[in-house]
Amino acid sequence: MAEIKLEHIYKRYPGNDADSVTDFNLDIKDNEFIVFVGPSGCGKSTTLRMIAGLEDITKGDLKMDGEVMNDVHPKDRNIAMVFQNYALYPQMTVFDNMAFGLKIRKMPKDEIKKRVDNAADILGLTDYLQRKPGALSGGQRQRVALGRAIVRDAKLFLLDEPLSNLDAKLRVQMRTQIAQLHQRLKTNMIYVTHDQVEAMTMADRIVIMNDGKVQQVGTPDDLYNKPANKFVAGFMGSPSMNFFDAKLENGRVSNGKGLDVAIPEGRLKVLRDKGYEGKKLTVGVRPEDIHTEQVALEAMSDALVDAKVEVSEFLGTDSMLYSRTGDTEFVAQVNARDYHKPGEEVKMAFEMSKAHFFDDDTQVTIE
Amino acid sequence: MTMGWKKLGVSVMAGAMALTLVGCGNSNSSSSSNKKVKITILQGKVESNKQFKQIAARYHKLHPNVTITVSSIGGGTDYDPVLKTRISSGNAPTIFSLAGPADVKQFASQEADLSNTKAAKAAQPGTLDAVKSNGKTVGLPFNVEGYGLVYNKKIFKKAGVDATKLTTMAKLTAAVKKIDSQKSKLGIKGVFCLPGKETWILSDHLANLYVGQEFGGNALKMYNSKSMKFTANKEMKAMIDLQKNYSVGPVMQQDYSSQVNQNFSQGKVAMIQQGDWIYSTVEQIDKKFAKNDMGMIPIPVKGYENKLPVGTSLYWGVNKNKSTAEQTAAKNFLDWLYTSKEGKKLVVNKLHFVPAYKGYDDAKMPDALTQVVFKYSQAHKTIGWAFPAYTGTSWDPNTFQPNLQKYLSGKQSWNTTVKNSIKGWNEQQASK
Amino acid sequence: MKKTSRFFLGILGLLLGIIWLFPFYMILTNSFKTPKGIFASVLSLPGNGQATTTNYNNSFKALDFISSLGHSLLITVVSVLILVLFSSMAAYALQRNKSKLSGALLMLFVSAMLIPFQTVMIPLTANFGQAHMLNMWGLMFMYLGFDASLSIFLYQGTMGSIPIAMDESAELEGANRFQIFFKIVFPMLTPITVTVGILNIIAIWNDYLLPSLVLPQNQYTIPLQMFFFFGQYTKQWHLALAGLTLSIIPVIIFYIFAQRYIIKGVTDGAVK
Amino acid sequence: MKNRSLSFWLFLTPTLVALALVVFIPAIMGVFYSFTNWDGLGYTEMLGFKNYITLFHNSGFIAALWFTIKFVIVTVILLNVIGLALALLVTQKFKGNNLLRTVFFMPNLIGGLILGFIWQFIFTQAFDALGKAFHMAWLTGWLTDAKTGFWGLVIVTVWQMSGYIMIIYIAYLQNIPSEVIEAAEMDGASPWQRFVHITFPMIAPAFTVCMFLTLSNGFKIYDQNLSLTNGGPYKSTEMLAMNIVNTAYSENNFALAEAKALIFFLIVAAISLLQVYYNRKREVDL
Repeated sequence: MAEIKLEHIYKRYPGNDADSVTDFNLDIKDNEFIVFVGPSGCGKSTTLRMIAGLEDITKGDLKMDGEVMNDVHPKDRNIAMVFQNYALYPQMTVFDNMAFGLKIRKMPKDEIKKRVDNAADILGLTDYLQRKPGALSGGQRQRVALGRAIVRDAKLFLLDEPLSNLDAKLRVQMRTQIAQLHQRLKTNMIYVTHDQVEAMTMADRIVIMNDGKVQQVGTPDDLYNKPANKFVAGFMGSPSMNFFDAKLENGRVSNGKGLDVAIPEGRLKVLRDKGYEGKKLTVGVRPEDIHTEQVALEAMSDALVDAKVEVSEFLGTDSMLYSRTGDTEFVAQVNARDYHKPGEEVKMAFEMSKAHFFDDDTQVTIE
Repeated sequence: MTMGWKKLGVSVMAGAMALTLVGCGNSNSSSSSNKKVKITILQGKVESNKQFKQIAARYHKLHPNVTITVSSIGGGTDYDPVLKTRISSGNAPTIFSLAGPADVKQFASQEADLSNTKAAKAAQPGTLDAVKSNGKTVGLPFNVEGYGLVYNKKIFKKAGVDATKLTTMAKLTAAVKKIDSQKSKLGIKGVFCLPGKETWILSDHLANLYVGQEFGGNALKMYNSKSMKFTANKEMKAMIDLQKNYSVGPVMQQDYSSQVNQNFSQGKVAMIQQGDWIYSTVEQIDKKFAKNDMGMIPIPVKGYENKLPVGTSLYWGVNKNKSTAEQTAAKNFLDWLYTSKEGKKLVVNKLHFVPAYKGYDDAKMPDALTQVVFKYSQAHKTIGWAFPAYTGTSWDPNTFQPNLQKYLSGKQSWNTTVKNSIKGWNEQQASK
Repeated sequence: MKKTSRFFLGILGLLLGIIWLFPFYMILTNSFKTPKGIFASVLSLPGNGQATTTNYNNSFKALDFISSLGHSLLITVVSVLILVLFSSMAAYALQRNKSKLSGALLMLFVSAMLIPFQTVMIPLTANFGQAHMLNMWGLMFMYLGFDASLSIFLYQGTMGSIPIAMDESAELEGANRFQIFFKIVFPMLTPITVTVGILNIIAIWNDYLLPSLVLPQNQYTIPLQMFFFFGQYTKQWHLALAGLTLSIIPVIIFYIFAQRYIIKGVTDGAVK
Repeated sequence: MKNRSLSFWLFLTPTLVALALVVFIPAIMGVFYSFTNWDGLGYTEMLGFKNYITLFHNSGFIAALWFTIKFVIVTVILLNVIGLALALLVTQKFKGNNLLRTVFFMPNLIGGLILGFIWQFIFTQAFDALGKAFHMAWLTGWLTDAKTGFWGLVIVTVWQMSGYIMIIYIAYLQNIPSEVIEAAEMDGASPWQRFVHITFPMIAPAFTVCMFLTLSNGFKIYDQNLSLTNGGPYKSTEMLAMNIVNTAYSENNFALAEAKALIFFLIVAAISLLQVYYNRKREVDL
């Protein structure tokens, strides 16, 4: 329905001497579900609020369908927003909450009713229309907030951590519901969250931010498998990637304290070509790429590590082994059948063909 | 300069009013072209306001062209601020009241010359002394009032004391002791009730007898004096001590209402130092007692035996900044009130005023206390009121009254009290 | 809470309540006594042939009660409506705009509260008199000037608890500033509005000095009429106490009615 | 809301205009008059700082200032302690708590002047009667000296205003989420600890407001002073506002009164604003 472009957007609050958002660039295609993810304070909400028009853009252009929107009043941007704490109007009924924006726009009464009823139907709120927000459960309030956005028929939906106040089960439910909603409405959505699982499961594309800067933009698959830097690699995935400070020597990486593994030929060549022989770098290994079953130990005999299990979590199909080698702690996600008790000394195989390597200074992925 | 500020204020305000409120202005109608005249009265005797309103209505009936609006602000200090704000805001009344020389000076720019009014010519000798300004008369007395020792005839009779014979301090003291010795028999709590809280009982009324002597009881003379000697202070002390020692206690807790309403009217004390104005209060509490059992005798002062302090507490002033028609109407009204046949009747029977004017010889005052005042006043057995000379000055509230109260509550010797009072007066007069 | 501690709290409250009510007991009982009865014993109940209800009759007439009640009501209601409206708007502007200017303006309002009334009364009445505004309309405007500061101060303190997301949400939905304020924010301020309303109603209902300077006699309020009972020498307590009782009744009724709004905040369910 | 926006000013204009016309312009005129010999109607000369020099030698003014400061210290403490205690009491759950709110607030329904008259009765009649009945000498002779006059004023003020302070505290107490208190209860905090560590810090803004109100009202009090003691005996209970009014109306020295008022204003403003500044800062820290 709309194409949105953010070109070199900067935000600096008056009185601050650093930018809160630096050089933000993004093209949003029609009907795309974009998720902004990153730790709190990384600038994702600020960017969202600039798109909404709630914050001034310090520098750069925001374009919608080719038109610069920087100075357009929020109400004229045709944007709907769902707030983290919902911002429901406590003195109005659910119906009035949803109808408010339409009444303001002087829409005919029967049209308002049609839209609200429709939205209530979609969200399963029909029975609650005459209640006030105080009499609703958390999930219901959340849906009212969504409903308020739906009735507006806006070009762009902004959702600012809409699920953060819900319990885990509800959150999963609502996640699907929002995804379905997106399918159904075919509207652009920008969704802000600090939860990488939400980002991975919902997004067409993820924008991952840190310290006011975009770290990487890409599909969930890109971000997981081809992280642009150590931050992205560490942020995406749960449990997160294990990092080891090590040195590349003689086709092996070692840190002299427990870790000493060989690198497959192809990966080694890249590293050598980039001149990392004999240098320090950071090795990243995802927990699911560490194995303990006999087959793997035999297959990857040149990448074995002696580890001591400190905590062991049984998760049904998998086990998480919180382990230590030398003075480095790491997590291994292994088959539940390979259960190990805390305190056990275990040999573990690192699947180095799936390892990630990062420059020690720039933290950028070496590839 | 003042005008500049005011204009600024007014113009800003006018704009703002238009913005925020629907103004409902009342324009000052000048009625010189028309025969109809509207005059306004702002007077300081709250308790008589109802009566003045009725009189104004009656006057309008007789003179349909003249409409009089009467309003009142009372309670001592409240009157002056209201009058001042009315004047400075251009809503000044046509007729206002003046409380003495200090007010005469304060409102000099408003006061019309009333020397040629019939009322001024009919005024009793001496009653206009306090309201002369550059030889002109600028005020007309409301009435005259008198004070002394108001006593309970029943108690005196029961105690075997003849009040009319108490003409000297010695006789009074003896009588007080006699009454005091029969307290329980008479059912009283004390001989006197001295209200130490009401500063004016001592500083204005009582002190008048001892301080006023020096100035012949003439307020204006005292107002213009450079110094004061307070030669009769020992006699004043004796009188205070007598009242205090035989008063229901604690004296510093007693005020007007405990003195009049609570103690005297209920027969709990034999006598109090008060004036004819208490009649209506007593009447409200006990009609029969007020009618039959109240009497008043002069406070015995050496050299002024059997003389009652009689004077005026309020005067009428006419605003000279109003149109001639209004001023004339105002003067005519006052003349009518005090010199016409009907007016005189109203003064005596409706207002219960002891007249300050000649021509009331055959009047019969309606109550026991005003009868006493009228009698002394007609017989010219009076002492003048000098205290209006200082009631409007800072010496009274800041020096004289606090010093007397300090003496009364035992915090200070009489000598110091006298010394401070004289010093304060002389300083004030010097800086005038 | 345990039953016993609840019981003791009740007892404590009862005792305090009695202390607090004692003066009212005096007003009420003495208003039914003759003048003689009042001074015979102020503490006792009306009796001994000194009980009467004529005070109410007389006071009602002397106060010109119906008309002065009308003036009191009109002045109080209109003034308070103006005050609540404009001061909540001003507080909103100041609270939602955190700038140096707002801080300075707030200080200005606050410092106005510190200026003693007596120092401005003469220039004030002079100015208004020249603008022909010494009447009840001028008085209402003056109340806005005198009492807005406290109201703004009170509003400002609680407005912070209304999430700014409320404003933003409404703004995105297309509401302008006035719609945001009147449809969203103001309704959420009800508890403090009731508080502000009550405080101002009481102050204005009982005010004596300012109306005495401003109102012409045909617009007199109850307290002004009542002061005819307080002459320089004679205080007509029997009438004053009856009049006082009559004049307190409307305010008590209002207060009891309004109280439940203070008790229950309506912000429940706004967020989370 | 941005301060350059039109709506910001539209929201503020009505009150700003009223404030300017009703308070500030007259106040500025008053300040100007304090340099003249204004008598309430007009003036004839400029006196420069003469009035200000006079007032510092004016023993009545200095005495009234000290009396007022003592009064303010005592009443600010008592009003806040009692007002908050009452608020805490009536926000507990027990029978009749709503009725009690009304009762505690009722003194505000009577104007200050009449209130003073009524309390005069109580101090002189009821106290006396009780004192004699129970042989407690300290209950007799109230309002006859500076000490009982002072405490009389304090009692009347506390009796009247603590209900007012109470409802402000209540308004803020209602805003505390009950979970927070419950959390503290779970943590094992005693009622007193809950109050000191949780409730009180959370109603800090109310404390700022109430401190300010009690301070500024304490300094400005006039009606009760007039009707209860009228400054007596021997001017020992004359407070600042009354001193200023008397200077103006009974001494007819309006210019000096305006000078006193300006000094008075500066003192009160300095103390009150410092208080607000300090408390607001503390609120942020919490």
